[in-house]
Amino acid sequence: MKEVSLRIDGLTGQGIEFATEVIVEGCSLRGLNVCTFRWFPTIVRGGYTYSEIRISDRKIQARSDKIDILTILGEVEVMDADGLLSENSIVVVDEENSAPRFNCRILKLPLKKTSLESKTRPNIIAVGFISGLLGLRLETISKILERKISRKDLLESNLRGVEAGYRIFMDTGLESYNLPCSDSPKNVLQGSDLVALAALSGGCKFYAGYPITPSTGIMERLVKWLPEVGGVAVQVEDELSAVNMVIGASYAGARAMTATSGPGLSLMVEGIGLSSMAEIPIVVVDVQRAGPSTGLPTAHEQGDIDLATHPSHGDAPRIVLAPSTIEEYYSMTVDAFELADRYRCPVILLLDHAYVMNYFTLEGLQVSKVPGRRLASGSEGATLQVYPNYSGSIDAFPAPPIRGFLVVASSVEHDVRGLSMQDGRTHVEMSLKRMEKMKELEDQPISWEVLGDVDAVEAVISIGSCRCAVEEALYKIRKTGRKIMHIPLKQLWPLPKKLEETLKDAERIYVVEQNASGQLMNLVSSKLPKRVELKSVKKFDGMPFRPREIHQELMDGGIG
Amino acid sequence: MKEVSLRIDGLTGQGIEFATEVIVEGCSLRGLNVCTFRWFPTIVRGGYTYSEIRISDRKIQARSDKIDILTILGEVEVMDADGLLSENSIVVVDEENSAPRFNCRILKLPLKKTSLESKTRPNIIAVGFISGLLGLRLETISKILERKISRKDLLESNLRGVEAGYRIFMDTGLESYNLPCSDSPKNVLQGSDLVALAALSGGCKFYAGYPITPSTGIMERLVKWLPEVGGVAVQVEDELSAVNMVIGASYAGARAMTATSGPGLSLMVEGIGLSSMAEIPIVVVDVQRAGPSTGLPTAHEQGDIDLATHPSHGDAPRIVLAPSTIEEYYSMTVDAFELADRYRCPVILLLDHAYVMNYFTLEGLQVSKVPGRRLASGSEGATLQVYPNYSGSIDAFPAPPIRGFLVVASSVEHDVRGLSMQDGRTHVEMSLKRMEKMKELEDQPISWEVLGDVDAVEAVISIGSCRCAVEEALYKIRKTGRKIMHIPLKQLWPLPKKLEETLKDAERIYVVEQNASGQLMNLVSSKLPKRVELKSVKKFDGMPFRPREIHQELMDGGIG
Amino acid sequence: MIDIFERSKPRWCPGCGDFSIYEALKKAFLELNLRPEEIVLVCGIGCATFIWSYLNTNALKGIHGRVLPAATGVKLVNPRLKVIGISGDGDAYSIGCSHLIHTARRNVEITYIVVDNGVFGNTRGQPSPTTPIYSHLKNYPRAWPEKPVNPLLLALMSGATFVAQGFVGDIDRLKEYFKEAINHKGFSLINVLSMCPTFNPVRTIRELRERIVYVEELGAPFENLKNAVEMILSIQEDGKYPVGIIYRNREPTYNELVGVVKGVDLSINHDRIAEISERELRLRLLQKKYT
Amino acid sequence: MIDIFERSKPRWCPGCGDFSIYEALKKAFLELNLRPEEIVLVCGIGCATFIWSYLNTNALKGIHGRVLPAATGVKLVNPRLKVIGISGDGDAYSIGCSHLIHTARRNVEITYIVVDNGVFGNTRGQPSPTTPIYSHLKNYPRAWPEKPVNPLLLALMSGATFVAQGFVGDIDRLKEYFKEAINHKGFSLINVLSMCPTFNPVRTIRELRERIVYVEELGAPFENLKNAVEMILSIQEDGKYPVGIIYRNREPTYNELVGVVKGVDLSINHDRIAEISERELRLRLLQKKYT
Ligand SMILES: Cc1ncc(C[n+]2csc(CCOP(=O)(O)OP(=O)(O)O)c2C)c(N)n1
Ligand SMILES: Cc1ncc(C[n+]2csc(CCOP(=O)(O)OP(=O)(O)O)c2C)c(N)n1
Ligand code: SF4
Ligand code: SF4
Ligand SMILES: [Mg+2]
Ligand SMILES: [Mg+2]
Repeated sequence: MKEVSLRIDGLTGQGIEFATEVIVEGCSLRGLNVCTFRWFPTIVRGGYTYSEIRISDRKIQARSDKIDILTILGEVEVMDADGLLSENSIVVVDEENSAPRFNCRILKLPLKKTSLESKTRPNIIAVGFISGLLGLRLETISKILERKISRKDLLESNLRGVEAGYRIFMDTGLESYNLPCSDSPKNVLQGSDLVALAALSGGCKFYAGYPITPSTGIMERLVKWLPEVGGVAVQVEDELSAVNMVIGASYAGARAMTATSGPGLSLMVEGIGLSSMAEIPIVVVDVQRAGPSTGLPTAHEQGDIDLATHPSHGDAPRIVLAPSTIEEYYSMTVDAFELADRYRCPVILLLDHAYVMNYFTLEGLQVSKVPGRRLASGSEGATLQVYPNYSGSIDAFPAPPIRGFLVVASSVEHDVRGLSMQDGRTHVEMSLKRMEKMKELEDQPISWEVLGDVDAVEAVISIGSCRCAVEEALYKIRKTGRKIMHIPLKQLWPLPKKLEETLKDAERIYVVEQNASGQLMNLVSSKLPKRVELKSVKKFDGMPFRPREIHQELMDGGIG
Repeated sequence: MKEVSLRIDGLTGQGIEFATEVIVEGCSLRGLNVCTFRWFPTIVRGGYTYSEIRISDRKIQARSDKIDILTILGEVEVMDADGLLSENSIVVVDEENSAPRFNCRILKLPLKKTSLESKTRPNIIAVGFISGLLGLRLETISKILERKISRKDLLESNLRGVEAGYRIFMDTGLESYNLPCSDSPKNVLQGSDLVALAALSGGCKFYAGYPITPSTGIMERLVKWLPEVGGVAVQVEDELSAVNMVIGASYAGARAMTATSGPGLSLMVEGIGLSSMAEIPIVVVDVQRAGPSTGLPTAHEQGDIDLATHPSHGDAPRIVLAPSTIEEYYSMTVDAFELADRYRCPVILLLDHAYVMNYFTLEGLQVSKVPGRRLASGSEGATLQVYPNYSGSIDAFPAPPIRGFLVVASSVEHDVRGLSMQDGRTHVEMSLKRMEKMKELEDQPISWEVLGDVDAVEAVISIGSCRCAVEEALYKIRKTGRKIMHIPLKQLWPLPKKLEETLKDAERIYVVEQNASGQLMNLVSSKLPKRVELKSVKKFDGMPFRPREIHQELMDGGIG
Repeated sequence: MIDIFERSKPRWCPGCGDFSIYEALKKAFLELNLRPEEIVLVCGIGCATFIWSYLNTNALKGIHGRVLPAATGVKLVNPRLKVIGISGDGDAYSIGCSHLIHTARRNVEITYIVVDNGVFGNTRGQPSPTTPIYSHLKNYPRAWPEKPVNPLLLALMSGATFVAQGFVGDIDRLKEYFKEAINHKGFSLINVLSMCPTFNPVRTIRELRERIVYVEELGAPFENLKNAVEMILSIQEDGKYPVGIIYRNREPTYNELVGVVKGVDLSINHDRIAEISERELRLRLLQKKYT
Repeated sequence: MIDIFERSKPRWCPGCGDFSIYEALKKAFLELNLRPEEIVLVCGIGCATFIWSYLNTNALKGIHGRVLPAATGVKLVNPRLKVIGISGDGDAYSIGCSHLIHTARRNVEITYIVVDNGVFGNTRGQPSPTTPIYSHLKNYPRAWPEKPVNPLLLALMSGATFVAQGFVGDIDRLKEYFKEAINHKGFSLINVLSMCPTFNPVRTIRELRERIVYVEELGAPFENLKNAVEMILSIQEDGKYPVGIIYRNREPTYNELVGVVKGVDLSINHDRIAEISERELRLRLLQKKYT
């Protein structure tokens, strides 16, 4: 595998996001795979931020274990670089700023000065320099700028800046990285693109939401795209409104969804219970961020497992899914709409900040062609029920108006017609009926996978985006002959029966997750063999795992 | 044990609650123990309702396994009476109503006619009749009415009615039950009295809440009582407001509480996370009712275990307590305030509808004299921290104004001074610091009890009000020589380590709870020995367990 | 004639104002020649909202205070449905207050009927946002310390395009307001002065009757906001209640504003989606324009 | 002079209106001779609310939209504290809208400063409830379909006893409004017209300057609700913004109404509790009166 990793550090407002985009596009146009990670604060200008770009000839969806090129734009204290720089790394810093004391090649370059000369900003000069170092052609970068920037004067100064940066690179006499570029461009996108596209594919026609980082991108896309397929997306006053509006829309016949993050999920809890009780399918996307409460709103964490799997008072059946690759951000979002309609219940998609907000190369996406929601018609009136028993397939959905049939959906206990019933017997029957639906998924979970050595006595259980870092770590370990299986757990509720079966002979299990209290561990622990060595592998500093961090935990002798 | 059980069935609006109160008081004044259960619908008038009164010479806090006297006031179909009536039971029905087909002594009495004659309502005639049957003195009942009814004409007609009812009893020639009456009255009250009184004892000075059955009684009492101790209780616009107001009040120095039921708890989830993150102690009372969603709002269920134990996004430490006797409704509510202050976190009290809204005899209450909250003063300014590490005791609480010290409490990640910090390292440190607090309670749980045979290989785990029904069932079983231990689990979060230790040699465990999905079972199952026979004993028809229902489940051979 | 709109016999307390609303609404449906299938009642929680059990129409019985978001979802998806929201004063003005303001300014075509009995009836007698300050209610052991809300003015200030107040003592007029509101293109609030004889001793039908002022006689309905506001303020200054359609205006509805005049297209067009997917996947980044 | 109210250097975007509010508030505190310890800033979420990090006072940094309930809790318990609520327009009028209405009618003695920049700044540029209809904002890919809220009128209609509008282009007057509001016995709303140069191209300081009308010159502050409402409506009809203290009145505060004028007694009196316990335990049932 050939790869280069670069990072740009600085302050918010210095255009690091823009620089990232240009480089990512440049690499993509030249047929390279990328995967990025951005650390940023809540303040819009002047806070410490960095952007990491990993470039490779192979598919990559985890962070890199090294930094080859570190560009420091602002006067900042570089964080999260321990052990990532080697003597071969190049550190670029503006000649006017103080140079960091790293044990590697430090280049003090006239970024600011050059930017003033070309009437642009230092980030553009850096883009030119880095492009040269990466071996991207200047014309590729120029083409990108031309398509990205519409204001003429701005474009010109940017072009000048990039060229100047490129020239600085030439002047250093450094050699370009020898990356296997090609002329067949690759697709690159953010997780939010995939979730929004998958919503369209899954037949979603209605979106209501309230902005919250890191979910807002999904709303922004759907506000634009849904009208193109005859649907609609609205921004509403709060999350209480969002979830209830989505329920109203689904009742009226549309597949419907909302997206939020932890604080919003907390507010949606009552509505999720309504969806469960009234058996009105909805999809709730929760892009997790670091909590509790407001926490670190722009950081990565997997701390909503607890709430998402227990999201209501009372016995409220729900499905909770956590895709583990960028491809699954598409496929499992489509699944979510199918499952919601099949089981007439809320489906919560638990997503990761890092995957939703960063860039990934995507190839060979299988575009789904699910048929969407089938509506019940008047001719079915005689046999139609608002609350039928689960039939093993997706029933036609009763949305008003239906000739000769009234659709009565209700938050209070009801009979199969939806009519209010206050006796204990009906409550027992209907409670069992609602819960019964979950059994099928327990037996036949969605997207179940066991990676690696299925007969190993060592196993890793991971969640969400941890999967790819785990797989990179395991790749190395397996090469040494050690056998480990890996279950990226993607259906969190109901828990797949297969989990217990698959692990029944395991002797050592690592549970990999990104939160402080071990929520995944708590969730699965009753399904694990009793006398197993258990190790909780956790990271909760707001950043995704790097493969080597997991590697180290798996290599540590001490377990327990 | 001498006991009589009676029940009055009819429609809401027929004064069955009033009749219950009079009989309960009558019994109490005559030194008897009582325990009641009321089934009622959401509609205020005209819905089927019944009231059950169990009277005994011993302490009782569970429902009876029989009905000795059944009075039917309205034209209703009697529910939930299967197998409770015997040939010795007496069924009283108005002569104008159709008589039920029960295999017992049916008395058709002129309740309505007599009530018209005495210008009162049939419920009063019934009270007179029942009092006679119970052997309560007419003068006792009259005294009660005199103190309860202030309007003169109303009082007179009531007195006439009761007397007429008593006379009907005399005319039947039936013998009174021979109950061991005395002249030393007993205290009788509802769970909500105890929770409200305990709040005062626990030093609560602030209450904010939004009405919701079955929690409203707690608010009503505190609106009246808190001002008497210099505190205040307010009714606010919704539960979001309630929980945040309570947080504000606690920040300003007052021990503070709110009470709600499932739907309200769902809405408080975000605020509970704030309390956890900002380390501002609050007490949240959740009086459970049957869900999900609106469900059966006036019925008993224990379905909020899931949500209460996972009540926020992110890693938000919290304490969840579930008292199991009426006495513990007092003592553990006091505990809740102590624990909230000690660990600076939210404490959720999970209560039962049946205990909060019904009447119970209470004797020998140990009145708590906890010192209340100790406020930090300016002289401590130098060593004071808003977010100190947990010291093993209740620290002085920093409430503004403190001379020379600013109290900064925050929902975003912060350092020990409360100042905003966005780096991963601080987040890791502070997350660990917050979670660390829970360890002590894991090791030394509040109100831990193991009842019965501690070395038995059979065990029952129960929650809340199930305890008393379980104990009655076990009383019989133990007499046969079978050994069973019983753990009424009262600290649900953090789960006591003792649970696992105590049960490590158990071979058969029954988990007794009142919900459909087995939430308590899910919560504890990872702590149970692996190769144990597990039986989930559930009831979720909106009514509390009767001892015989549990007895039957424990006697059933088939388990698993 | 069989009453096609009666699902089951209503069961409120004797003398409850809810009966009149039930009657007026049934009559309005009949006179407008509506069919049960084309009506959706969106109900919150509270005594008044029990109407969903008694009226034979489609119903979405939701949770406390969230009538308007749910109703908005229904209307956006299928505007051919007549969407009628039903709340009590607690449901609408206490827990649901924010949604009233936001739904009004969106001008979603919903007929919002709020049964204002000045009390939380269903939870047995606590003060509501329309309970007068200093009132003593049955289950609140002290004098109520809050000034009441002003629903009509709040709705007007938020941009509601139809604001009326009804009175349960006058079913015929009430029915007319309902009809007008159902026919109105835009958001309509009808606050119905009602009473809860079981729990609200403060408000009786007699007292209400004495204090109402019919606004037709004062030139209402107005199209001019200022006139409407002034009238309401004047009548309220005298301790009276305006009754009638106070304000009415035609402005773009939310369905019009967000481009779903005929509702959402419920069929799925895979080619169209493939096009978007193609476009966005390939050109996602290049598309983003900076200016 | 050392600036006792500066905790750390403010870090908003260059040109952000929040700086002016920070300056005005600091000056108001200084001129009122307040000490940091006696002030509690209760903050929601959003750029404007970051002020808690920069101002050296007590602070309760809560969650999005819940400033007023939290502030009410603080004030009821300890009225000697000066309680200042800080929200953005999203925090106050979108998610927090209901609390504004209910807190206003309770007349809780809180100084509520809403920084109205017409956009959700902190989430990077979505429309807020004060964004004009049909606006095109940076991160909302279509024209905004909602009429804006009317914060001043909403507060007035809800019973607020002090309503003002400030403008970040005029720090001196802003400071005066803050001072008056802090000294006001009752609930005060100061909506501050501000701007977010980073995300809201629709509203610039130049445009604001052209459209403001100082209400002092029109006889404000009023004590009469009708006058205040009429004036606001007239100015708004002309597409202008009223600036100044519009309405002011002395009515009982919530602390007065619920009987905690001096706040809550934080000491615990076991004898008193024992008395209540004795009374309620023994006589609970007998006490209940039926009439
Ligand atoms: C989240 C939540 N909080 C509280 C309740 C309890 N509750 C049910 S109805 C109601 C208010 C009833 O008053 P109103 O809306 O005026 O209706 P009415 O019964 O007077 O017709 C309340 C507080 C609830 N169901 N859900
Ligand atoms: C429950 C919840 N929903 C959404 C958010 C995300 N959020 C943070 S600030 C904000 C709005 C910011 O706008 P405004 O209040 O106008 O403040 P500004 O940033 O413009 O000063 C939102 C939606 C959140 N923190 N919590
Ligand atoms: S309690 Fe009041 S509002 Fe409810 S049904 Fe009875 S009278 Fe009507
Ligand atoms: S984003 Fe806007 S509101 Fe936020 S700091 Fe920058 S200019 Fe101010
Ligand atoms: Mg009401
Ligand atoms: Mg704003």
